[in-house]
Order: sequence, then structure tokens, then C-alpha cells
Amino acid sequence: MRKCSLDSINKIFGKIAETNKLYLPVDGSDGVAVYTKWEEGKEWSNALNTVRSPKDFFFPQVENLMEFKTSGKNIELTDIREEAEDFVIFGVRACDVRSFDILDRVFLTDPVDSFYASRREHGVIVSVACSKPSETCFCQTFDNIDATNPLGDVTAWKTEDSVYFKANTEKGEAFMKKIESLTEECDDTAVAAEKDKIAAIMKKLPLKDLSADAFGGGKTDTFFNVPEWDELSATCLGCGTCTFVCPTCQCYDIKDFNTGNGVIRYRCWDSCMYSEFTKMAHGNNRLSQKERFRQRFMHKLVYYPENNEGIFGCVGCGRCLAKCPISMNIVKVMKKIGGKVNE
Amino acid sequence: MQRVGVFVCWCGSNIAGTVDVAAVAEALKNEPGVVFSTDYQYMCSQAGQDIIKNAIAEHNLTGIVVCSCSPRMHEATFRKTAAAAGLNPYMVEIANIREQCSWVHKDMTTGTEKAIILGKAAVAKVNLNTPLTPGESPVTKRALVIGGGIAGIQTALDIADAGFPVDIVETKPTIGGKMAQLDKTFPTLDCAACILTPKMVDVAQNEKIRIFSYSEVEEVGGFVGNFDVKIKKKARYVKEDICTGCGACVDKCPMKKNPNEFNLGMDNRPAIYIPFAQAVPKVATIDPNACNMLKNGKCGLCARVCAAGAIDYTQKDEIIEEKYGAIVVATGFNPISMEKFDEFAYNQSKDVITSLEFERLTNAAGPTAGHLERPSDGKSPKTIVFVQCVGSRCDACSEKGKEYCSKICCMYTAKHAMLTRDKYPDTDVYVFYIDVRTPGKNFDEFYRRAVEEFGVKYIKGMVGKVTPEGDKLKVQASDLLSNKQLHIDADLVVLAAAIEPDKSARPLATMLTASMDTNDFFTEAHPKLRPVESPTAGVFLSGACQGPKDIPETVSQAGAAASKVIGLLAKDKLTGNPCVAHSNELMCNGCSSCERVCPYGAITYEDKEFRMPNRTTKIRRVASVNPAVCQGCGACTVACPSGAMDLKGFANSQIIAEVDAICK
Amino acid sequence: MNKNFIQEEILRSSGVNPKKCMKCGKCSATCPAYDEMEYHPHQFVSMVENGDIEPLMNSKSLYRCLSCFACIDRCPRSVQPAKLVEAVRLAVVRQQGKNHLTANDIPELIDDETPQQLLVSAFRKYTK
Amino acid sequence: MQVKEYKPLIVAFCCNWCSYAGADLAGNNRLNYPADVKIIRVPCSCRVNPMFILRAFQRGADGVIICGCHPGDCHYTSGNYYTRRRMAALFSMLDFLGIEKERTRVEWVSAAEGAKFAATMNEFAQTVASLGENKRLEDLRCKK
Amino acid sequence: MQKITRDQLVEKAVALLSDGTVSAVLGWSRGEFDYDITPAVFKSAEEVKENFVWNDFCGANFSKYLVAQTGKVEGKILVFLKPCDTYSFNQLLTEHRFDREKVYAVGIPCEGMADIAKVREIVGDGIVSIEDDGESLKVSTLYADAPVLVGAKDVMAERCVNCKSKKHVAFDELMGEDGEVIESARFDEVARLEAMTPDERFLFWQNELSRCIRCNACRDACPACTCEKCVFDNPDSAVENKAPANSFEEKMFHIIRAFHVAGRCTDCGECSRVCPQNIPLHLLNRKFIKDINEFYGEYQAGAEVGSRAPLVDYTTEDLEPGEVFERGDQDA
Repeated sequence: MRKCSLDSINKIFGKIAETNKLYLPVDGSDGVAVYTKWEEGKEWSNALNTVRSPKDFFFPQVENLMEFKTSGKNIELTDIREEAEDFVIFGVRACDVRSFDILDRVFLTDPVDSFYASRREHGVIVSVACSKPSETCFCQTFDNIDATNPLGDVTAWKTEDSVYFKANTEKGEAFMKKIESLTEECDDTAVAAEKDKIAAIMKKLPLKDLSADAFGGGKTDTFFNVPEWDELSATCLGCGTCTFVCPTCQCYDIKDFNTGNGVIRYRCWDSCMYSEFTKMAHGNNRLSQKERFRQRFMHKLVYYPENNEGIFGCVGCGRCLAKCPISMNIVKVMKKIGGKVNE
Repeated sequence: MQRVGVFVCWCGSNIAGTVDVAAVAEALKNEPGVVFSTDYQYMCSQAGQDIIKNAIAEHNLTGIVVCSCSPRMHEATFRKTAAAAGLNPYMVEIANIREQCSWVHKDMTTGTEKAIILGKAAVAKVNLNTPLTPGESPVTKRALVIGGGIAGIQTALDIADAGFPVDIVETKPTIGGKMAQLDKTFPTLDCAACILTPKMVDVAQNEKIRIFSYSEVEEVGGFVGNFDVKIKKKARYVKEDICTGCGACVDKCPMKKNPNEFNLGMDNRPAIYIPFAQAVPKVATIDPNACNMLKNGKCGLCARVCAAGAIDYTQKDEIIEEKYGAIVVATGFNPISMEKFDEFAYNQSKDVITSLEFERLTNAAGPTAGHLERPSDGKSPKTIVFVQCVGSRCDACSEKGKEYCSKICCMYTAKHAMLTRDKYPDTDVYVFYIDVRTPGKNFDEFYRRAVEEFGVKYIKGMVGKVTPEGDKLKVQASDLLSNKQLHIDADLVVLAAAIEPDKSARPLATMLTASMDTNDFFTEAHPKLRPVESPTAGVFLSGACQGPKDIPETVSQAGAAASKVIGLLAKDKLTGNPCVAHSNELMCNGCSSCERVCPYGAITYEDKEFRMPNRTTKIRRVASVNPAVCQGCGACTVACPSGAMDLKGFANSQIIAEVDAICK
Repeated sequence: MNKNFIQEEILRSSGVNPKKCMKCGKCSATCPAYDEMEYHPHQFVSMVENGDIEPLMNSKSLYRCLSCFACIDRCPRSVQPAKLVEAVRLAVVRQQGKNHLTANDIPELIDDETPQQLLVSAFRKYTK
Repeated sequence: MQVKEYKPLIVAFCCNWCSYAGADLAGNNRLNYPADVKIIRVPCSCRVNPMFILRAFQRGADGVIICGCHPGDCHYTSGNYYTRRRMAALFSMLDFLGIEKERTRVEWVSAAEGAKFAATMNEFAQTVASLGENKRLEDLRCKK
Repeated sequence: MQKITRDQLVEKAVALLSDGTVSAVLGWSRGEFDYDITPAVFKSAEEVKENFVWNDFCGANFSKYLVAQTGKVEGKILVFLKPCDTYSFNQLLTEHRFDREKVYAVGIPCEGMADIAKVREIVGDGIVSIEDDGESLKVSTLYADAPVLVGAKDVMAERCVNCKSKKHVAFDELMGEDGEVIESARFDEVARLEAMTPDERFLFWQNELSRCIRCNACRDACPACTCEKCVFDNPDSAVENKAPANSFEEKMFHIIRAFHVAGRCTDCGECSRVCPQNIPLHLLNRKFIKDINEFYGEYQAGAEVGSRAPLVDYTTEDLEPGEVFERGDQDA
């Protein structure tokens, strides 16, 4: 374990930025933290989290896949893939770190999404423990997310005056090497204290008792037709806010854009809340907002764990709790249809 | 996917001179959907049309693009060609590579590049065209003629002759118009009244014709075949059906000193009057601004002397509503005001007059009973100067005059000069001219007779100024051929004033939604091929409202307009423009935005039941467009927020395709 | 100096388009100095149009035009003959290389035949 | 290397009855205007949807002009009055977003105003050229 | 902050449900915290008694829900309308978007709603409870030892600070006292932007709109955006997309959306309230409202049912699009 003083953290950023693009949460003009490319003068935000999750760096909202041109009956394809450069995402919270595991299971299983895979290969994730979790946090509901000791290539702890680093992977070791001269070796006393402090707060969180035990693979029939869906979805506006701020939502649509000089085939995020989602030749397969609403939560709580060894498709980051225009969210859904709160 | 054929026209050298037509045809070959592309000298010719027809059959074309002149010129032609070959006529698009390309660009490269882009845009559009079928609407078999001059009279007579009822609306108390004020007519010199008044009587006696004299068109609604017109019949305070036109009231009326409009104010008429002896209808009219009874409630003399009891001081304006299948505009002309021509002293001397005033001065029924007398002192003029082109042929930015040639002045001036010399051989008659324009049957011969037989002095040059001095008019003029400045002491100066459309034409055009040129002459649907039709369907043009004309031309145009009207009224049904708006009910919100902007009231709403998910239904209010009433402006398409309203033939997708093609 | 060049200069500096002329002669009909002039206003227009400028420049009557602008006012085609006359005068002055004038130069230039108007306009033009 | 002369691309929406005819008249009278002006015929200026205008900018247009009958002369009596309101609002909004107001214009050109059409296009093309390429409403994907 | 109490509203709703006047209630439902309130359709008195909530976070405008709910519910539906909601209510009626006969509208006074983001700015994260004591909010957090008092006015939402009207323009029944139309300073921010140079404005909007993630929350919450099929969802419309592919599409979306609601937008402010990226979208709508007021005379959408929206109206004397800027230049 190594540490540096909080005051000198910008030196570390400078060092990393020499060789890699470095992204970290920076307060925007409206005071809200946004993952921003670090450059001299940008300060690491004290905010707990960003509105948009770090998923964007591996699975951007819009991504061009290829270009093609037709002339007469000929078609000419161009691979426009840009080889991803090495980059570092700094300050990722435990919940968001877990989201990469969830995304990996989708994008890195056969057939591998080579665009995503390439970015994962080139990206180093530096996580940071949550010293001040919010009332909307409920990562404890899901197994193996530890806000006191997040995963990632490197784990960091930020205390009053210092930042502590610990490498978890080979990429992490390389990262540590790079900042070696700016950090000093230390023991884990301070980190242990910080962990205890966080653990104490976690026990006070209002959603600490939320349990996902009622959900999981094989529960489709249990929940699919419960009458509560009507009530829960009654005032859903059908916007895509929850899906677009969600670190684990991974649906996209592939579209063609005719530039006049050829066609760009690109993909962009899609939302199961949208009426046009997965529209097929026969029309839409989920016609009502209730069905679309149900799909999203069933996917997170039942379908995904069913296909992925019981791992839930939610990480408890709380973004949807904060951002849904009508304050409807997965917690309300779990409580309503999941029966009892964990005692 | 369409199978598109592209046909590039050379238009002789009009297009081929600045556009490499072969290159255009070649370039368009590679556009999506294009399966055939060629070029030819004259696509609009029979041979050119045959190329199109053959290609449609041979290549099984589903759409064609003709790169040629403006669609305003030959779109209809090529639509017919397509139809003849079995293709829906609305599967034709025109790329305007003449008016908007070869004629405005001088350089071959530029012209060719642009022509290709315009062609691509047309191909992009036609790829999205769908076959359209025009709707049908019934035809009201009655025509309206606005204006009762010789143009209106002839049109009405010809239409009535074919058996269709016609109404004439005339603002004056009598029909007859300008021609009734004329003395003789060129080049035959027959008396205007002798040839006009029998026609007026014919109109009066024709059972198919109704005359609304002293009336104006108030409002026009509807569309071709189905116009709804409101006509205001102004109160004349005389019961038209009872008045016998005996004239007793006119004789007895004490309010005698009112300028007589018919004689251009050169003498007076009573407050109750009949404009002239042969007026039709021959009915008295009370001038409410002059009648003491109407103004102050004192007098009532005319009512007392009227044996028939036709006087009715309580008469009110009356609104008549009638339906018409066709409307003919025959609003005629007026001489322009001479007020601004200070140099000719029109305002300073009574002896400077216009040609129309001269006409009344020489007319046997005029203020001087046909004796040529000076308006100022009644003396016979010994030297008369005629000035041509007063206010005609002016610069476009002139505030005084008009840019166009008034066409009739050369001939009537020759007539006036000749008649003066004929009746008063001791009078010196000078005519100052810029050019003498006599293109007409027997016109030049007429002019030469004035010079050679009657000794009228034609001087090439212009009058620069007229100065009244004593009882003379000092005329300073140039004689260009002898390179001299002339100074003539004249007794009378006659100005050949330019003519302009009647002032009522502009508001009428607005009511009719018929277009006008900057001079307020009505525009034709095509200057050569459709000269008597306005671009607004069902509105036809007769006489000088369309441009300056003499009587023979007016009469022939009147007949032509009548034949177009007859052709329209003979149909039982009209096929409409299929490029109308239509609403996609699935997307319509029923919000009424479209209804509010529709100028024709073509959009109505109905509650419809829609299938919803899970076997439920929902009743929603949705818009529907009446295709017979819709004129296809597209205002609704933009007012509609959901994009449910679209326009056939000019669909959102089609216009966007054109934008994309152009901006490539 | 080249003939075409002078013609172009005259057209440019006057802003007159002689092609607009319809040869009605109203300018000459209205001209108060007509009889004093060797070439009359309508001839000015047509001669400039034809590039026949030397006779105009050499004509003594060039300065007989009073610049009263009656021809400009009356011309139905807005040709503005008086502006052409002025432009030809300018061409003459230019050719003589006399493009500047001070108030002191004026008295000796005055003779009885020079119109006042000319002096004023010349002064305005050459003292900028 | 020779620098390609910058020529603005201008899309002109012309109503069928007045302005398109005015453009034809400009052609009849052989009045020049830049070839970069491309005309799209619409039945009435009120057919022009703001989406078409944005689309043109997206696709690489540097200026968009809408021509219709003079107010009061609309073939459909009132279409151009709606155009006038819509475009006044839209242009003001574009300006509010900082997009050069000179790139958009509404001009009334009658069927008799061939000269005005040509003069307007010349002037507009010049104005747009002086602004340079449309950067603020461009879609880089379409600029290749 | 609110003058009317939850109990009064619950009493009203229960009474109307019980006497059969209405068969459903559109109201605010209790959330996990004191601020995350969800609009809900209550079908029984029990549900109302248990979950109905009324506090300073009941900002949601229910008018739009009537479009869907009037078609779903048998009998009448009770809707509680704050003054600003009544304008949207009228505008939707003008556009025939729901059946007035199926609605029982109760107007309720509103003293302005709080903005949780503003609360957070003051007290920080970890809010566990918020109590309203009339003048201020008592906020307890995970990290402060004692509850923090924040002034109600200090955390009032922007749209409420610039409230345009406390007057109800539509209702079947009014609870509490009606207010008046207010001369607000709501156009000041628009005017401030107008006074900037075009370059500054461009940068301002570039910065704001670049954050857009096209979640469509603004559109989906907007009571004027009730289209059966939005052009941005319609693959045939040529503007459809599910994400803003670049800065052009960001601008296009917001220009077209604002244009589509121009003259119809009542300035309720829902768009900005729901934007997860804090883009001040209401400024675009207000720009149109301000322009329309200046060009064509004062017009308040929804002030009365059946009024003709300015963009589907005209006079022959309207100013020319070019004159819009001459006017602006004079101002500057």
C-alpha cells in the first residue's frame, strides 16, 4: 500500500496524464460532478458520484461502427474503428466498479463485442472507497459490493489529508509503478480506520435493510403477473432517464445515418422504456408502458441473475432514485412486489 | 424501389448551350432507382414525348424525371405523356435546368454541375412519389362576369349563347363601359354607339343573362366549379323593375349642378340621372351625395313626377348570394391621372385635355353636341397639338407613369387627328410621336391616310413643356429629324394618357386569390398558351384587365374566355388537384392546430375508435381533410406538431429528400 | 487616351445608362439652352452611347448646358442627360490634367460667358 | 496546393405561385445569380417546416432563404402570413442560440420580380459568403 | 411552506371517492424519503389515507396524466391542480386532449415548491428527513449532528421563484383562497442572454445542450408534448434518433421541441425540473413566449380555453422576420 498527501494528488494526475488520458469526476459549471478529462486546473470533485456513470467510457452513448458507400450495385465498406488509447478512469465508486462486471458478462461473452473489449483492455479503473455515502445508496443489498473496499485495478481511499492506493491487478501494478516516485509506502492502519468509519455509516443508511433475496433466477412466474405492476407503472412517463443514468443498462440500437456521401452505421443507447424499443417488422413487442416498465425491472432482478449465476443487474448506485422525474425506482419496485424488507 | 427513367432535354441550345446534357444523363444513371437515362433535343416535341413513352414501356418505368424547362411550363405536358404511356401522371418530376440553371449561369462546368444536382434532387423526390388520383367535385352551371364593358358584354353573350346562365356585375348604373364613351372606332371609323348599343340591348333581352348594375362583388369563397359569391347591389333609390326610363324625373330634378361622370366632368347632370340615352338598364339612379331629399329630407320632386311610382328613398344596399361555376374578370381600364405631369400644364389650363375627354368633345352626344370647342372659352381651336406616350413607356422606377406601352394611343390619336382635319380642314394638327406603332389589320394604312390624305403633321419628337399664355398654349417641343426645337402657339393640347387597370382590380384579385403583375394587370396562367385563364382555377380574364387592348382584341379575348368558361361549365364534374393534405389518424392528436390555419375550412374532426394494446379500444378526436376543398398549400403540415398532417406530392419525406440531394 | 476608356469613364462617373433612352427627344424639347447648343441633350445621349465622344469634348457648347436638370426631371426613361454632360466636362478637365482648383485660381478663369452654375459645381468638385 | 474557393451552398425554398415564377422570370431575363443557390419548389412558403431548414444546415447548407408571395398576395390568401410568424419566431430562436442570423432569411418575391429574385440571391449569397462556412449548425458526419 | 394541509386534501379526496363523485384520484404518493414523491392514481379511500402526501416536493403537474387516465378510468377522476397546473389543464382542453366531463378538478393553492438540489447545496448529501415548519425546512442528514434549518424561500425552485400566477384558471371546486396573476421577473434571464453577443450565447447553449443525453424526460413530462406519436420517435420523420449523435442533433432536438410547443407552452417549468442534467430548458420556451408577447401582443397559453395560439394566427400587419433583429439591435 502506498500513499500521497491529498495536496499533491494533482501531481499524481499530472504524472498519469503524461502517458494516458485521465478521466475523473470534476464539478461542472452547475456544481454537478461530471467525468471530465483531467488537465491542469481541474480539481477532483468531492461529490459522491456523477450523474452519468463511468460506463460511458467503455460503452459510449453513440459509437460509429463502420461506414459504407454504394454506387450502382457495388458496396464499399470502411472500417472506421479507432484503436482505443490507454486511459485511466479515476475515482470510480464500488457500485460502478461492479457495473463493469455486469457489462462484461454481456459484452465479453461470445460473440465478444470487440469495441467494448478493446476499451476494457485499454482502460485502467481506479476505484475509491465511499467516505460519505448518500441516503439513496443501497449497494449493500447486493452481494460482494463493498463500499469500504471497492474493486478495480487499483483501489484508493481518500481521508482528510491523504490518498491511499493499493493495486489489485497487473494493470494496477503498472499504474502504481508509474506513480511510485510521487507516493510513499505505508501500512494499512489509516485505511483500516477509514474502512471502519465507512462501515459505521453504511449501517445507518435508510436503505440498509433492502433485500433482493426475494428475486433472482427462476422467479419469472412469481413476479411477471403480479397486479402491482399496474399501479407502479401508472404514472411512468416513459422517458429514458433511468436507463441512461444507469451504470448497468446495456441496450443499444444500431442505426444507419446517410451522410449524403455514404452511410455511417452506428450504435446508440436505447431504452426499454421507449415505445420504439426493439421494434420489429411485426411492430413492437411491448405495447404498453406497463410492459416496458416491467421489462426493465424484471431484467435487473430476475432475467439477468437467471443467466448470470445469480448476479443481479443492479448495483445500488441510487442514480435512478435521484433522477427519475416521477421518483419511481427499483427500490420502490422491490419493496412493493418483493414482499418483506429483510429483517 | 422505383424504376426511374431520366430524360434530359437540350431545349435546342437553350439548355445544351450551357449544360453538358449528355454528362447530366450519364451522371444521373448512377442515382438510386435510375434504370434508364437519355437526352434529346426537344423532350416536349412529339418525338421527345415518344422517347419517354417508349422508355416507360420498354424499361417498365415506375417514375420519370424530365430535366428541362420550368415545371410551370411543361409539367402538365409530361404528365400527359406519362399518362398516355400508362404511368400515373404524378410519378413525373421536373428538374428545372433551363430557367433556373442554363439561363442564369454562363459557364458550362457550373451549369452542368448544377443541372446534375437538380436532377439528383428530382430523382430523390420521384423515388418517394406515389401514384395520386385526383378527387372529383360537381360544377355549378352558372357563370359570373365582373365588369360590363365590351369585354364583359361579349363574354356574357357568348356564354349565354351556349345555354348557360350568366350574371354581369357592373359598378356603374349602366353597362357599356369605356366603349360607350367613344365617338368613332379605328380603323373603320364606325360609330362606337352604333355597334355597341345593339349588343347592350341583346344583353338586356337575353333570358340567360342577369345584369347587376350599380353593384360590386363583396366576397368570393369556394373554388373552381363551386364559387360562393356575395354581390352588393347598391341602393339606387329607384325600383329597377318599375322604372320605365322615361326621364321625367331627370328633367324635373332641381339639383342640376353635379359633374357628369359620363362626360368626364365636362358638363353637369342632375342628382337623379340616366348616364346616357341608350343606358342598359335604362333606369334612373339617384346620387345620394347630391340629392337634397336623401341628404336633408327636403324635395321629393322626382317621386312626385314619377308616373310609375318607381322612386324609393328608403332603398338599402342589398346583398345577393349566388353560386357560380366560373368567374370572368372584365374590370377594364382607366386613363392614368395627369396630375403629376406639370410640364403639360394639365392642371393649369382647361384646354389641355386627355384623349378620352377629346373623345367626348367630338361625340354628338357629348357636352358640346359634337362641336369641337375649347373647354375654356368655347372657341374653335385652330392649332391642336397631340402628345403621344404621356405616361407610357416610362422608366420602371418612374413615379409618374407606367413602364408598358399602352398600345391603343397611336391609333386613337391618328383617328382624332384625322377626324379633326376632316371636319375642320382649316385646323393645324400636330402629332408628336416617339414611335408610331400600328401592328394591326389596316392600322398602318389608317395612319398613313392621316398623314398623306388628311395632312396631319407628324413630328418625331416630344413636347417638353406647355405654358399657358393669354389664350394660347405655348408648346415647346423637339423635332428630332430636323434637329430643331419647335415653339408652337396652340389652342388645344391633347394628351394620349397611358391606361392602367381599374382600381377595383387589386381588391378583387385578393378576393379571387388570382395573381397580378406589378402594374395590377391580372396574370395569365401562361402568357402564350393560356392567355385568358388566370392561374387560379375557374377564374378567367377578358379585356384590358389583363393588359392594354383595343376593341377587336378585347372582343376576341372575350370570346376566348367565354369558350373556356363554356368548356368548364359543360362538365358535370371536375377533377381536382390530388396534391392535397391528408392526416395520419394514428398520429393525429385532434388538437385543431391544422384546422385553425386552413384558409379553406377543408379540415373537420371526428371521433374515431382506435384499437389499443390488449384488445382495448380508445375513442380519439382526429382530423380529416376534404380533398375537394383542400387546395394543397401545406399550412397545416407545419402547424401539426406530431407530423400527422402531410401533403401529397410535397410530402415531408420528399422535400427532405430534395434537401439532402441538394446539400450533398 | 483610348476612346473606349473615355466612354467607360463617362458612363461610370455619371452612372447613366444611355441604352435606356427610347429616343423620344423630350430632353431636347424641354431644354432652355437648346438653341445655344451645338449638340443637343438627346444627341449627347446617343453620341456617348455610340462612343462618339471627341466632338462632344471639343464642342464649345459643352459649357452651354446650365445644369438646370429639366431634362433629368422630364425624361420618361430616367436617362439623366445632364449628368452625361457633366461627365463629359469632367473628362475634358481630366484630360487637361486640371484636377485641382483653389479659390484664388477662380477670378482669372471667369469670363462673361461662363455660367455661374459651372463655377460653383467646378469649385465643389475640385476642392475636395 | 490551390485553396478551393469557398462558395456557400444556399437552399432557397420558393413558393410555386410567386417566387418560383419569379425565379423563372429571372431565368427568362438571363439575370445571373450564383449557381450555389439551389431552389426547392414548395406549393406555398407556409409549407416550409423548420425541420427542413435545420435539415439543410445539417446537410451542409450555409444559408437558407424562404421566398413567398408578398403578404396579401398569397395564392392561398394567408399562407405567407403564417410563414411570417413562424419564421420570425424560429429565426429569433436561432439567434438566441447564437446561430448567425444572417444565414436565414425570408424574402417576398412576386412572379413579376425576376430582377428582385436575382438581386436577392446575389446579395444573400454574398452575405452568407462573408460569414464563411456554417459551423454552428453543422453535422460533421455530412462534411466529407 | 404550504398553507393547505395534507389532511384537508385527504379529507376532500376521501369524501369525493365515498360519495361516488369520482372513482379515482390523481394525487401525490409517499416515497422512500420525504422528497421523492411519485404521482399516483388512487382507487380507494384506504390507499389515499395511507399513501397520499402533500408537501413542498409535490411539484409534478398532473394535467398531462389526464390525457391517458381519462381514457382508462370509469367515471370521473379527481385531480388536484396547483395554479400553474390549471394553465396546462386549459391548454390541453383547448387542444381537445381529454374529456372535461370525466374530470373533477380541485384547485389548491400553492406557496411554491422546494428544489431538492437546492436543499442539498445547503445541507449536503445524506438527507434522511425533511420537516416543514411553515417558514423553513428542518433537514436531518447522516452527517450533521443536528437537523439543519433552511429557509423555505432559499430552496424554492426557480420556476416558483418566478411564479407567473397564483390564480386558478380552471377548476370545479377551489380549496383555500385564489390568488392573482403575478408580474414576475421570469423573462429576466432570457433578457440577460439576449443582451450577450451571439458568440457568448452560442457558447452558453453549446455548454448547456452538450450535456443532453436525450433521455426525453423534458418531452415526456411536458404537458404540451402529448402527441400520439412524437416526431422524434417516428422513424419516418427524418429527425428520429435515440441519442444525440452530435452537437447538431442536440440543438435540433431542442429547437424543434421548443418550436412545437411555441405558443402552446404555459411555462409550467416541468422540463427544467425533470432534466437529469440540469439544462435550463425552460429558457428556450420562455424565449418563444417573450418573443410572441413582444411581436404579437401578450399571450398566455392556457389562460382561457379555446384561445387561438399565436403561431396559428396572424394579422396583416405582423412584423417581418427580418425586423425581429432590427428591433433587437435597437434594444442593444
